[in-house]
Amino acid sequence: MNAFDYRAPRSLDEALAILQEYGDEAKAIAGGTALVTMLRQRLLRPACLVSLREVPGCDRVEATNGAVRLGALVTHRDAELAPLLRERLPVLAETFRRVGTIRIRHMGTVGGALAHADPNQDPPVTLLALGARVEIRQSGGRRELPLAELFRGYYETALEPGEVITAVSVPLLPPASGASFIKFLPRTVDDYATVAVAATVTLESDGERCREARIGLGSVGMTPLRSPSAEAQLAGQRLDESLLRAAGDAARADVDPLSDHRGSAAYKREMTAVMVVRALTQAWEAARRAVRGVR
Amino acid sequence: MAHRIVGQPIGRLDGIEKVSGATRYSADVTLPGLVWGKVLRSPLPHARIIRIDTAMARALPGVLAVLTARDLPDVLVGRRMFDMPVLARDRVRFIGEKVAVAAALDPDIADEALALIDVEYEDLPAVVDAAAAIEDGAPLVHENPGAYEGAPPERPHPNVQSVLRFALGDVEAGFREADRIFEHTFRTQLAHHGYLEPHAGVVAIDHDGRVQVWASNKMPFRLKELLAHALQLPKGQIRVNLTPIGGDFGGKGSLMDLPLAYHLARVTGRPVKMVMSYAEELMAGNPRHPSIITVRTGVTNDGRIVARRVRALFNAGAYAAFKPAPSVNLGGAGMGAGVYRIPHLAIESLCVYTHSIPCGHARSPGEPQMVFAGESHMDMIAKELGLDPAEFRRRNLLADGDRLANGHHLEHGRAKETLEAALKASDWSREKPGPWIGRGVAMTHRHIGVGFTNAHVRLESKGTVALVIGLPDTGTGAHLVLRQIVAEVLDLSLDEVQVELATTDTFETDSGVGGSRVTHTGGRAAYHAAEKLKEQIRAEAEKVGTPGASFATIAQAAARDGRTLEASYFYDARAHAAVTSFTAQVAEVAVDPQTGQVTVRRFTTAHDVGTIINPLGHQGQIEGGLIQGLGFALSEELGTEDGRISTLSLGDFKLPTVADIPPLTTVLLEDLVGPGPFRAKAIGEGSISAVAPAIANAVADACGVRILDLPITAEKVYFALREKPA
Amino acid sequence: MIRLTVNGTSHDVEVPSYRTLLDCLRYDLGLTGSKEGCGVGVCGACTVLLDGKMISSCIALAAFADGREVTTIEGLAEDERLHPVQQAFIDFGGFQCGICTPGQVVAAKALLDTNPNPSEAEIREWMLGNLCRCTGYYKIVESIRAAAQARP
Amino acid sequence: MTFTQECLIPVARERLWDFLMDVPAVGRCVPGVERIEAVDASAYRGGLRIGVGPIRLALEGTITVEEADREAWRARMRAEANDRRLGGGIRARLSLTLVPAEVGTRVRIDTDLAVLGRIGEFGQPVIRKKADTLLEEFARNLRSALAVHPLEPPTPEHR
Repeated sequence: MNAFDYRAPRSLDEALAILQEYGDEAKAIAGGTALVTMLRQRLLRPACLVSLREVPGCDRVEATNGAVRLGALVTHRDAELAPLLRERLPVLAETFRRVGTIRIRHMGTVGGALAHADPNQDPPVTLLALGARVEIRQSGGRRELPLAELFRGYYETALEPGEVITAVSVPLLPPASGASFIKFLPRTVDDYATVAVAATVTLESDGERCREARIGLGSVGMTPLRSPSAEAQLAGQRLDESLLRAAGDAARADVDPLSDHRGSAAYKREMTAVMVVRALTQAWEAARRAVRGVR
Repeated sequence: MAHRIVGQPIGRLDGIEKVSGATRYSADVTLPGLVWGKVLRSPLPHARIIRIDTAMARALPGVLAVLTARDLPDVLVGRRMFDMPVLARDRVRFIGEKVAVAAALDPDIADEALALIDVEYEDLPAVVDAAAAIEDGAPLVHENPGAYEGAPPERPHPNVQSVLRFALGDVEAGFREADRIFEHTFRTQLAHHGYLEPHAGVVAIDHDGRVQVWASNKMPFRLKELLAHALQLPKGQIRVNLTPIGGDFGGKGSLMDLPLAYHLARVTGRPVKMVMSYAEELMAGNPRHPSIITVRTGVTNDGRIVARRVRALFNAGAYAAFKPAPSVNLGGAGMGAGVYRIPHLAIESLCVYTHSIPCGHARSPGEPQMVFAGESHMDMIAKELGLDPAEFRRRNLLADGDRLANGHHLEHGRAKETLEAALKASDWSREKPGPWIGRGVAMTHRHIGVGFTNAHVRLESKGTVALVIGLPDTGTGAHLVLRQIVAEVLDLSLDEVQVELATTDTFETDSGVGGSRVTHTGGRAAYHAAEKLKEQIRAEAEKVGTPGASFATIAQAAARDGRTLEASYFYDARAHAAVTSFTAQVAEVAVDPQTGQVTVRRFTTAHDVGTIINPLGHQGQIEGGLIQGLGFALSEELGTEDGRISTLSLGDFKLPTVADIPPLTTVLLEDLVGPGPFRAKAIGEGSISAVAPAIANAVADACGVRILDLPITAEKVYFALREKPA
Repeated sequence: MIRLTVNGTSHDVEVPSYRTLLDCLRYDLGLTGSKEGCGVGVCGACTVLLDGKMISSCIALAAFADGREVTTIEGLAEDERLHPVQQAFIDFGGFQCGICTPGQVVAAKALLDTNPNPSEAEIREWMLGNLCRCTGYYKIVESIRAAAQARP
Repeated sequence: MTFTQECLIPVARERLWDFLMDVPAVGRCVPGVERIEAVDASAYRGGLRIGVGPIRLALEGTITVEEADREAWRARMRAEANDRRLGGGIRARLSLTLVPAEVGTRVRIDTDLAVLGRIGEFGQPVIRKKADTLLEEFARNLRSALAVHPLEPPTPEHR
């Protein structure tokens, strides 16, 4: 690693001020799992690291109206274990549980992972399917973005120099909904996903037709993705196996995977179809259980 | 015969240091004034070095020295064939070859210095594919390899490092006897050993010019010789201090960065530590040779093998320097014969130069490659003959008196018993529990290692015994085994025997750790030394005249007239015994037809063993080797693109985790016929080689697709299933 | 300058900004029990507890530990008495070369601290971040099970 | 890694060729090129700044025109550049072929690219994608430099 100026401000405003002062030359750091690794590989040489670790107030999991709000400094492990999340959005808690290893989950933070924008990560997949929004702050300013608009490219986000993510808020699922997350790991259990899929299915009150289905995809493009083509197959339809298969096939069109050691682009495209069907099937079953009032 | 201590499942007595973090490995050695060395590596597979400018690097604060080949003596290094420069002189031959080295106050500064070194290269045409490398007109990796010290004479093509042959009978005549002939070609991947301790070493030069070395090296005495050669110093000036090794698996027998550490120490006047990063390990360690293996077998209609020809092409990379065998090849090539009676056999193994990472020895060198090919081939033939794979094997298994590829006539062979034991324990003949589930069997056998070891035992005044040994601990628990042997012979308790680590000053020589040899050679040396001491003690006891006098009394009696009771033994076994150890393994797998994912549901491993000196360590060897075999079968592959390794971290090169291991059944068939102490055999390399073919055969049984190249990824199975005629 | 408490002892250390927690422990404080294997947070040889939670010290900056409590392998034994996990790793063959062992033992201790009686599945899930190349893991799982039973 | 890209520039082949042979002018159309000056008749030195994800590359190097065959409408050039701070660089052999199209000229670029050292460790597939976006921008800039309006979007293809 190169020598850099390390700052650990005790308030968010102070942190934002330093970030603004250094602009492009500064990097915000929280858990550091991704950033320190890239620093050690000497891929990054920032003049200043602004640690958010001592910034108070960003590490809460709280219920807001109709949503759960995760502070940016909540670790993956905290999110995985948070009673509120397990109760209101179990699919998201489960997603965090599937990230890397417990050590990494103890370090990596919710906000840091989103800012890192690695398309192979798990949480963005489920957060996309759940329609999460990110809260962004900069010195003297704040804005909010749908998560989908945060991701701009491979490891690239819409964050401007001086901006940090302070929280992500995740709407609760409507009644008669089910959700699922599938991480396809053909090599070893500690690997990144070859394909990751999160699905939500919301049924009409009749419990038959699908009002809305949302699908998030990971490891199959330059960013985490939604699958509009697959979702369009399902909205307003009576679900059955063939329709779910059609949705899986449609999802192929929305992905543009990179070939890597977890699979060729062609294989990942095929597995997208398979995993979308599996994820939808689970979400659909959960939704039907919800309709029947079974927990 | 019954033993007191031999045969007991005793926990590691060196354990307290290891479980409390007190054990000092090479990377943990710290000395006053110690500085760090880091290496700059070639980004190109083949290029001429036009110019190296180190001025900016040397000017960086905290940097003590920057060296290039110009600053070093013009010597080539190696373990057997000396073809590799310490730093690239005029040419680089693989991506990752060392071109310069920097010493600095901390590793980050040294790293920073490397980025400031300016190297101008002229690209040269490269060949990274083994088959392409031995075509006419292929770019030459070395101008005249035959001229290198230790180069084998035979060289059909200038890009051939070495040729190794095994032959029995008349293979052409044999094929004429065959009713049917089958030929298949298999490929295995480039794979790192996966030890979690990257190569590390510390070199310090004493005031008197004595060179002190601490290194993750399993052959300290050979290391001393090789260093003397590389540094052009008299052997006596070098002292290698034994340090515990954080995993070897065949990979820790070379000089690696030690000559550089020495030269930096020489120039800076400071002790120098060099520790490879894991990325460096994966880019420039000395991994297992990838292979292309063609097996051609002639059989009679009743399923008897009459002839076999095997041609193995190993991509050995840019240098032969990491291979220690006199053949500069892989002894495992002999396993092309498998565990079968093959009257007419011809095996040819070529190690080929390419502009890629130089390969070395890895646990049972060459065997996992050959056994994957041979045992997959056996199942493919059985299928064609309409025979149960186990039955086809039964009809051809080696029996006593049959000739092995190495010319020996097998003795005490228990191939059949081992196979039957594995079949029984794995419910081979039972119906499979469901669809898309399959079972596969594979076998291998391995000689008991040979070599030479010194042992010295000394009776201490308090009546205990010190065992002085020059074998470092690579993790197998060998030192405990040796203590058990000495305690057994001298009728002492384990606590009454201490292991005292030698340095390379203590003994003249020692073949070190490797090749499933330690329990045999170290054990026999310790055994005979202890026997000699026992005799002295008996004689001394008679002199003292008090029958049943304690060892302490005896030691003190001897001490009174200035004598110490001690004995040395040099055990030297050069030729392999005609006894080997058979292994039979059965994998039961499930294949997901939608994804091709292979799940090993259960695994059975059966071994024909000698006296087991420490059952805990023995089982540990079986389990560790087996899971390495599992990784080799399913997930471990160093990806390459134009000679560049693309899996540069353990995040991409995937070793199995604790959550990836299958339920395991082990069957041990003891037969007290080994050449080792108390008739022990060897186990260290017995469990790794048959795992991949057992799984490949199980996959074929489960879903009808035959994977011919390792690793068996879900993707390969998926696409094979799709192409398979319904 | 950072101030960190390691195994109960407070240290003030002057370290460059880029110093990892692992290097700080190993080279500034001389606690070489924690090892560097992969260097990217995958293998677990550098596992330590930061305020009681296990982390990868090779990808943590030393500055992260400023004002905090670090527990390393050297801090497990209590007045010369081995921690039950340490004893079990010896008695049940839970290590061979020992390079991953400090990380394995610290991780296993952290497991039993949070879950005194883990099922085999829970052991596997917790430990899957600690690679071992020697044992094939079977005896590590056995050791942890035994340690759980041995604890009062 | 080798890959082929194509884009359509709606001007006559002759005019496009003459423009493309003016390396500094073309250089100004390559996104991220800072300066580019002639070293001799066929070699040029310059600097390129590009970002791959969070990584900012500052490449310094040379471009050499190895062949410019106006009969065959084919040019071959070699680019070599290094990033001193990161330690790494790129080596590229490019072959440009101009093929007349219904409207204007189709530029076919065959690239043999090697990404060296630490930069290469970050992920080769990404760099391939990066090359696409570079070409898209390049084509856009080329059109505006030639003062024509895009008739169709560039269509990167991989073989």
